[in-house]
Amino acid sequence: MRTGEAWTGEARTGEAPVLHKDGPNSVKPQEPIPHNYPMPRLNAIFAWSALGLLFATGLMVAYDYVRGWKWFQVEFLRIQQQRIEAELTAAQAAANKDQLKALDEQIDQQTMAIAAHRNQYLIAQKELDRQEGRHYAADEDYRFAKAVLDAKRYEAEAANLQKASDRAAKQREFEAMTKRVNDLQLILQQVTRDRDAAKERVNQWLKKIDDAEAKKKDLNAQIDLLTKQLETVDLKRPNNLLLNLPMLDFISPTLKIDQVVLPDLFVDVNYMHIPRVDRCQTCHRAIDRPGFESKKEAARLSAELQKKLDTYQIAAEKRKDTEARIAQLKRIQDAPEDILNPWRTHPRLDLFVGSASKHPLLEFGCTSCHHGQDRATEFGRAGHVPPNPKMEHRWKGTWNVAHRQWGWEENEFNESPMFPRQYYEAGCIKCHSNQVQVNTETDRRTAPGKVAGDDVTKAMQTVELYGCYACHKISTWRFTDLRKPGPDLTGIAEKTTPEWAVRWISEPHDFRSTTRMPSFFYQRNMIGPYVPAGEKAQNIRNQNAEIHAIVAYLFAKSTHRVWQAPPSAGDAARGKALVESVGCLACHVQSEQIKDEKTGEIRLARRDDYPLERNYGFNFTGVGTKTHPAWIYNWIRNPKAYYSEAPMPSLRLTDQEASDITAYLMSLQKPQFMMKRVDAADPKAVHDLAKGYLLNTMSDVDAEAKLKSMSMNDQLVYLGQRSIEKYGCYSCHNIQGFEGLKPIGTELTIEGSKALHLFDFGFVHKYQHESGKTEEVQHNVPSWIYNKVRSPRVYDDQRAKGYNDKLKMPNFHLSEEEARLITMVVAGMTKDMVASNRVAAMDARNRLIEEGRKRVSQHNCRACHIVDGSGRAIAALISDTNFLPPDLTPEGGRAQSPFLFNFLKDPTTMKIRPWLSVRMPTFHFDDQETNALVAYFANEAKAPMFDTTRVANPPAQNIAIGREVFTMLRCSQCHSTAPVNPENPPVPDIANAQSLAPNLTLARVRLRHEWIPDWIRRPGEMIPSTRMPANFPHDNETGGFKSPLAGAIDTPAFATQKAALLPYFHNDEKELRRTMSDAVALTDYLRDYIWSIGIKEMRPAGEGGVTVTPLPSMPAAPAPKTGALEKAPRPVGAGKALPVGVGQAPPPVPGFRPTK
Amino acid sequence: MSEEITPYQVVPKTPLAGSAAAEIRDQGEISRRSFPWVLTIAWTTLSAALGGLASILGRFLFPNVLFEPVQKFKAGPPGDYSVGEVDERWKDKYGIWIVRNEEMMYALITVCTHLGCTPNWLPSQNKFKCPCHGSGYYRTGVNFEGPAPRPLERAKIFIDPADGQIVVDKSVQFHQERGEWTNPDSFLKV
Amino acid sequence: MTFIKDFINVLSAASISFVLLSSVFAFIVYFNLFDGKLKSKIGGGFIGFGALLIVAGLFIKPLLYLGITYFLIMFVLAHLGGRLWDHKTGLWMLILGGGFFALSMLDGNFYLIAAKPDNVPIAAMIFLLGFFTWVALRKAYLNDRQMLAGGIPWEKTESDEKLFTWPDLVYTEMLCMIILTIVMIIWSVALRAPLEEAANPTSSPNPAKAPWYFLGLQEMLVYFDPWLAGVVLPTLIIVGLMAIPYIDTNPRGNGYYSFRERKWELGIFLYGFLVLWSFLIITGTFLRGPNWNFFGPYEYWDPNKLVPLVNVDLSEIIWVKMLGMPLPKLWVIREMFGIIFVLGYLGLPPLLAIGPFRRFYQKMGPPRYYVGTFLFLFMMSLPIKMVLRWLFNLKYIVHIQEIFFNV
Amino acid sequence: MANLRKLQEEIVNSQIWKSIFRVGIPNTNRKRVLAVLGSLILHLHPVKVRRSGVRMSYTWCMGGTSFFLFLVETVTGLLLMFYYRPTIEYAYPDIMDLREQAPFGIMREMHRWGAHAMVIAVWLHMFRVFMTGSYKPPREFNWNVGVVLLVLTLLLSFTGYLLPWDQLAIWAITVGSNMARATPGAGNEGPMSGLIKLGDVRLIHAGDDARFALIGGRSIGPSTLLRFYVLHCMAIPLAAGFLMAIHFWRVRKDGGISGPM
Repeated sequence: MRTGEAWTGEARTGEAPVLHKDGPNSVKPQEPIPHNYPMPRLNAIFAWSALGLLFATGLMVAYDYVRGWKWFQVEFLRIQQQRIEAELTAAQAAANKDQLKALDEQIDQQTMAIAAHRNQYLIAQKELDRQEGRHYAADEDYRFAKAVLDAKRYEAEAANLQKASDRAAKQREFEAMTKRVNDLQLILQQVTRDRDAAKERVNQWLKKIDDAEAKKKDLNAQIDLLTKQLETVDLKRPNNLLLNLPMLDFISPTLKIDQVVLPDLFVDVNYMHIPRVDRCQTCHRAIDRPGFESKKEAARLSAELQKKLDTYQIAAEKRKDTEARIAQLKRIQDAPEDILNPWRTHPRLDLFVGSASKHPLLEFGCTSCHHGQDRATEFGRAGHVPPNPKMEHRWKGTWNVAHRQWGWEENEFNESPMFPRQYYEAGCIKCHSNQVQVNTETDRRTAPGKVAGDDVTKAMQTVELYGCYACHKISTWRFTDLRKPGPDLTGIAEKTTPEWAVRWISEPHDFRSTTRMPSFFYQRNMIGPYVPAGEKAQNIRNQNAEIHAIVAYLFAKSTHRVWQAPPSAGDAARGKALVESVGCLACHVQSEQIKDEKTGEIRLARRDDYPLERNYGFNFTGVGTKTHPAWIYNWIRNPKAYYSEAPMPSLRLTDQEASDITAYLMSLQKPQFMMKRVDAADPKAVHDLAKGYLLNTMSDVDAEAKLKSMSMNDQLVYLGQRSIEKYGCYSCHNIQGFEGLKPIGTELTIEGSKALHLFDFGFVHKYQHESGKTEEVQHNVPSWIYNKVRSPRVYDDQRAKGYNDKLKMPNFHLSEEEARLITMVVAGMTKDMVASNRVAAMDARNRLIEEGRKRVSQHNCRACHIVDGSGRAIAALISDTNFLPPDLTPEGGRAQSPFLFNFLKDPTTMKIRPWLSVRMPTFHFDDQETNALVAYFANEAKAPMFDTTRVANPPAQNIAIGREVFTMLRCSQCHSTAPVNPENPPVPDIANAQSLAPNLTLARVRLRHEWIPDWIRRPGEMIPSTRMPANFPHDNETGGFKSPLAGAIDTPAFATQKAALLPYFHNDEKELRRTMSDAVALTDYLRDYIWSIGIKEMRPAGEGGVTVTPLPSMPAAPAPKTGALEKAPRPVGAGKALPVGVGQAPPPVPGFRPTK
Repeated sequence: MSEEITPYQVVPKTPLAGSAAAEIRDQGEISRRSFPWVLTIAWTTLSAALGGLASILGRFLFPNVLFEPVQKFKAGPPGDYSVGEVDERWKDKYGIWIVRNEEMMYALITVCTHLGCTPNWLPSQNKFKCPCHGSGYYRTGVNFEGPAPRPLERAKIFIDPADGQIVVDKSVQFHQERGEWTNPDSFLKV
Repeated sequence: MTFIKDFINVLSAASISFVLLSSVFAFIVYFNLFDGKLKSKIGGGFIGFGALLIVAGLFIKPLLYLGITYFLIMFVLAHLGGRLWDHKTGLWMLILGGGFFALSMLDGNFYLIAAKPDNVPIAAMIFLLGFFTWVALRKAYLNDRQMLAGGIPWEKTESDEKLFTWPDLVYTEMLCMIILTIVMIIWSVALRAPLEEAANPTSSPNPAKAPWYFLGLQEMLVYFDPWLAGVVLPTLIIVGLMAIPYIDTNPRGNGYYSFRERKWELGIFLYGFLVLWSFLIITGTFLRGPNWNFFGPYEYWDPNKLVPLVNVDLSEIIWVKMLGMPLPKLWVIREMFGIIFVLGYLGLPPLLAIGPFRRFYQKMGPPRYYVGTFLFLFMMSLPIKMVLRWLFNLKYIVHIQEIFFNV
Repeated sequence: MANLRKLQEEIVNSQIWKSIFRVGIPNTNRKRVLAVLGSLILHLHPVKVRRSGVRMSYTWCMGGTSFFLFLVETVTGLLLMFYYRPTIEYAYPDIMDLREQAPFGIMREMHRWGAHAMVIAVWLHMFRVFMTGSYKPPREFNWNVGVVLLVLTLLLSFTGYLLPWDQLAIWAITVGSNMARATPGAGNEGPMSGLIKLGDVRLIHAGDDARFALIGGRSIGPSTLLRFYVLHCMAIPLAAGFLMAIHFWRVRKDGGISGPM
């Protein structure tokens, strides 16, 4: 028995051949031959494999046919179908049966009539046919002749040109032809007339029927339309089924991929930029179709539109459409089930995707803003990113369209995943990075509630306020050439004491809960739960040493100018009053105690308790503990004297005011802060740390030797310098010896495009945030950034790192909202490129505007003023709107540039609203900056930069008329016309708040000529909060204005004025009345009158406000020999000037003992 | 290595018919020489499968999406077009003439109905003339000379309610000979 | 469970698995030569070697593992005896192996690598190779037994049986095509062809691997300079393959499976093809991770894994370490020893000709002999260099950076 | 039943059938001979084959498999060329579109897996041929042709590897092609090539060495893509096709599929 046939297919050998005998029904004899494998078996295999092949083929077709996106389209069709069917039934119900019936009858009658006079009708018909025939012939003759004519003309011309012998003949032929054509034309016209007549005769019979038919059509239009739509939508219809059949779906499938090609919004394929190809709407079917909003969205929209309707912001011809739209939205709100994504309409069709919006789908697509993989046609590959862990878990569920589980898994090959929902507006930055304000003022005016673009605008403002740009280079226009966010430290010794500084650096938030100075020390990666006990102790020693070292360095290098003490001991009470009235509180917050709105109890304030503007200046809490009277006094009088970049403006305080405020501020003490126990620097720690740095450049032996040669203080100073380098203090503060160093942080300019695997997540998935909340880190870039800024050292958890290798980013104690905003900006900083024509605000005008806006935000103008539509944080403190600083939204159109220039440089040149106690401070703008602001206001209002209207002199009679109108409208009730000194006009009667209005003699030098009448006509529209009454109400019929004097002029009350006015109208009363009812004319007269009484000149800007220059510098006090803290405190007598230097402690506080 | 080894030798040359025998045995059971069902099934399924594969190759030739220039474009407000003028501004980009006369506007597709050349608009003779075979069309697009079998085609034209601009959609075409020029989408009342 | 995983992780380290395979390889392949006496003798040798390993293993853990496995295998083989070939035992072992592979899929890290679409064919190749090697050797074994018993190989018995191409051959061919088509379609439906992010010249993925069939070469690059591993050796492989028919003049074993008649050809070829080529590919594919670090099949490919890769040159070993003097300036002197070594290695053939290989020399005649041994020596240079690297961290034998000439 | 048989007869005896398949059902030896001789494709085969040549267990059918896979690659590859542009801006998006929208983009899968399968099949083929010692006289030359075909197969796969133009592609090719840099005397990092100088101008540098010739640039770039495309779609397939013809012909001339001599 041979082994192995079992596993080979061989047949046994050696059997005798059996010759085959013919079967009864056989045709040919089969010659028997040897086979390797028995035929029947092969046949069987053949049959099976053939079946297998068939199956496989089918499998391939199915595989190719079943695509992710189809499910979404089918589902969407179903939704549409339901819709249409509902509407259809409604329409049929509404259909006017009787009328239709009537029409049918009409048709029947007429057909009867025709039948009755059949032969007449037929005759007419025959006649028409005959005429048609004739017309056809005539028309043809004419056309052919004309063609010949063209040819003849050409021949004639050519012959002429070539001086051909027969050119005369040709010319004749041409003329003959011309004549013939004209004749034929006449004939044609004649025939046409006959034909039309015949037609008319026939039509007499048919007219009624046609009309009826037409009417029926109109009545059924709606139903027909819907039925048509239904046909295309209903997938079960045989033709739709056929068109979507697997192999036939190339003919004209109803399920198909939609795409838009965007040639100038590039996709970066590393070697070059190629057009973007968005296929998002393949699944997001309704994204650009109104009518598929979510219920919430529908409610919002309908409210919005309704508002627009009511305020006549919609053009007359559009009103009807709008009403229809509102009705549609109402239907959506009443519909049984809500529409879910991805079948929803884009929530802001007015701004995005909509064909009439600023970002139409055909030009901008989707991924250019949202990011994600263009071209993708399946959920997973499109780069969707779940906004939160909860959603992530749902998405990961196995594919189920109904439950909106997509079998999602992270795709590490997608280079630009989408921005999660809460960061959508990060997408704006790509094109709007060189704008301060992404949306326009009109966007914000017209839309109530949250406006697209507000988020990212605020986000960028937040980044600016926290000064992220200082440590992290961000080389976009928005974040370049900004000042260092922190105060100048080159004179720190003049301002405060080492004791305070040490405590401050080790935890700023203990001193002020709202401070923006972040906490560098004692963070989670130093003393957190994951740090082993032994290491923790050492870390604490090291950190303490570093803190002392930094302070030592700062004070050693500080200047020691002497500041003159306040001349008189001020009155704290008066000081407080001043602080609250002159406007300090616009930028500063008075105390860190705040009453919680919800619970009502007193708690520590957080930054987000106040608008960004009020966090601009520091919180007054404990300022008395921090510094000393002389410094405050001089600082508030002229901040620039302390350091030139100081953001604080001068309020032109008198000596008395200054002393009072000083007294008040000194009264704000926080003794318990100074009682916080602080150990002296541990010499060993200092030594070791310092040595660590030395070892980079020298050997162990040399390092030791060097350290031996240094005193403790020298070591401290040396270590201080190193530590300042390490923590990058100099990025935010000016510090001697660190001029022009490059910032410490990673550049963020294209952080958003950094590959995910380059972000170090450490071992963190879930962690407990400092606030006690448990945070989950998702594996995507925004989530990484978010948690990074929320808890900067978190990615060191469970890491074993050397002391100097640990993460260094300080903790800003950001609220979740702040973190979200900052994340938005960082994630939005991508390397994506767009064609130059897509970059926003690149034209000259917009550049000027943005430059201005940048300064507005730098100088925190919005703290007091409303600038293009938003701001005026101070309003929270002043109950009576009459005493608020002005709304500057229309400023550009309102103020003349020269005035604005003068006023900005030196507000003392004119007091427009003498009754205000809030002062316009002196910012010490240089000319360039002032010009930038002026240019901004002018351009934003589309007003000319330089207007010469000031010299316009109105004709006497206009003035006279104006004066009469002025009296008739009783303007003088509020506006004084008495000449005044612009620098110090009399304060009107404050008691009668209604009468508070600018003196009109100041108008001429200040206001724009063309603005005045416009303002008088529609003050409310320009400044909603104004007290100026609208004397010329809107006229909704004409869209113009009504005039109050129209009828009034004839009332006896105005008899005298009428008499006075008539002469100017040639005593023509009609003319007079016409004028009196003409709002435009009246306001112009008023303007001319006001113009005539105005002063013609104002004082040019002086240096503006008082300035204080420091006394000649004293020799710098010797740097402390030992650790700055070993010095015993010496009492400081208030009032008399003392050199303020290192080792100078503040006035002794009960219970305060400097630590040894 | 329990079993003993039986060396094989060269088998004397016999008409070796082992499996033939097997075959016959097998067929002996089913009616011999009967109709070859198995083979018939096999061949039919195979040809079906091959047919399927072939048609897959066919289907492969028809892409699911096209990267052609957009068929639908905005042509500005009607005010941009003066009466009695054949406007050629979209000819190069989208292959469209927009004609405006006293009562209506319509968009003609710049493809000769004869062999698909692009005719020229000759203002002097007030007609479209195709350089390839001399077909001529009136301003209305109706052919009157040369071999062109039918008038030029019109594209769908309408006003976008959102912003009042003209929209031309080339993907929808209207043939005069089919009487489609009466369709309200084929022209714009002005 | 984890112990087994660790065990395998350690075992599959290139150094260990390679030595293991090479030594066991000889045993497996030459197995069917052994009659009882020879077996006991050689077996003894093997056992001695194993014992040695165990002893060394007491000091070096990996070697202990090596020794243990080694013994296990020896035991199994010795126990199986010829049944490895004449019964389906080998097949069963393959199937077991497959089962183990499937089982390993439960391990996350293993799955991550083995289930990569591009690696699937290689996994399949492992088993195909195993199976076909077994088939071939089995048939060889059966034939050899026949011939021992004075018979003739199976293929010869039917060498003059002729079948009609139609229908026999044609039919089979068609069936093969159909079935293959089915396989291709189902494979394509089951696995998506990989597509990563767009090409980016500035960021290279970690690890960056050549196409899988060149991973053998890439693995060689660890031990040789590119000019050898990337250029010379591949060329020689091709040349060598082409030269085979002209070097191997052994008239027997032509057209049928046999081992006894072609011990040397088969031995060398199998070693080259299975161990030096396929095995290296498999290592390069499944066991080389980020930074071309070595990872056991159940290890996570951690990009941060650090492995000391400090190497020394022969010149340093001799001049600095042994003679305790600085390296000579002149490279001729510096590399003297290396050059001598290399020349000596290449000078072996004549020596062998009068030595152990006398028989070949006489049988083949000078030209064939020299070409053959030359190629053979080049082939063996790879394992030699590998072992040297593992034992002495030897980087270069000859290191003349002056002219990029490194061996 | 009977009718079916009649129908079959009708078809088989019809003129059309006969015109295509000269012989009817080859059920007599003569017809069997004619069937093979009479057809272009089949006559690559001899009329009769040695029994072992038909036996899977003997041949493993690997040569045939390789050839068939070559055909598969040709067909699928040809189809892929409809949707693929070998330029750095479109290569990648086109491949992506094969997955996203192209009808039967699965052709790409088939092409790639077919390539892998082919490489393996060719190796195993060589393996088998060696194991049966079928390179021995008179088959030495055919063995050499086979070796060249093996190399060509690898090159085909290698050149194709770059075309998707994704990270996998360019880095695999970068690593693969960098070896050429070290060609002795021809690569700018190869032994001795540093000595080839004109004055102190190196004649062999990154701009003109062996690797440059291969990839048409100092680094993988547009020209590499184009070169590999041309090699992959034209040059190598033609060469391979030609050699295959020789290979098959020799198989037959050298006494059929292996088998003892």
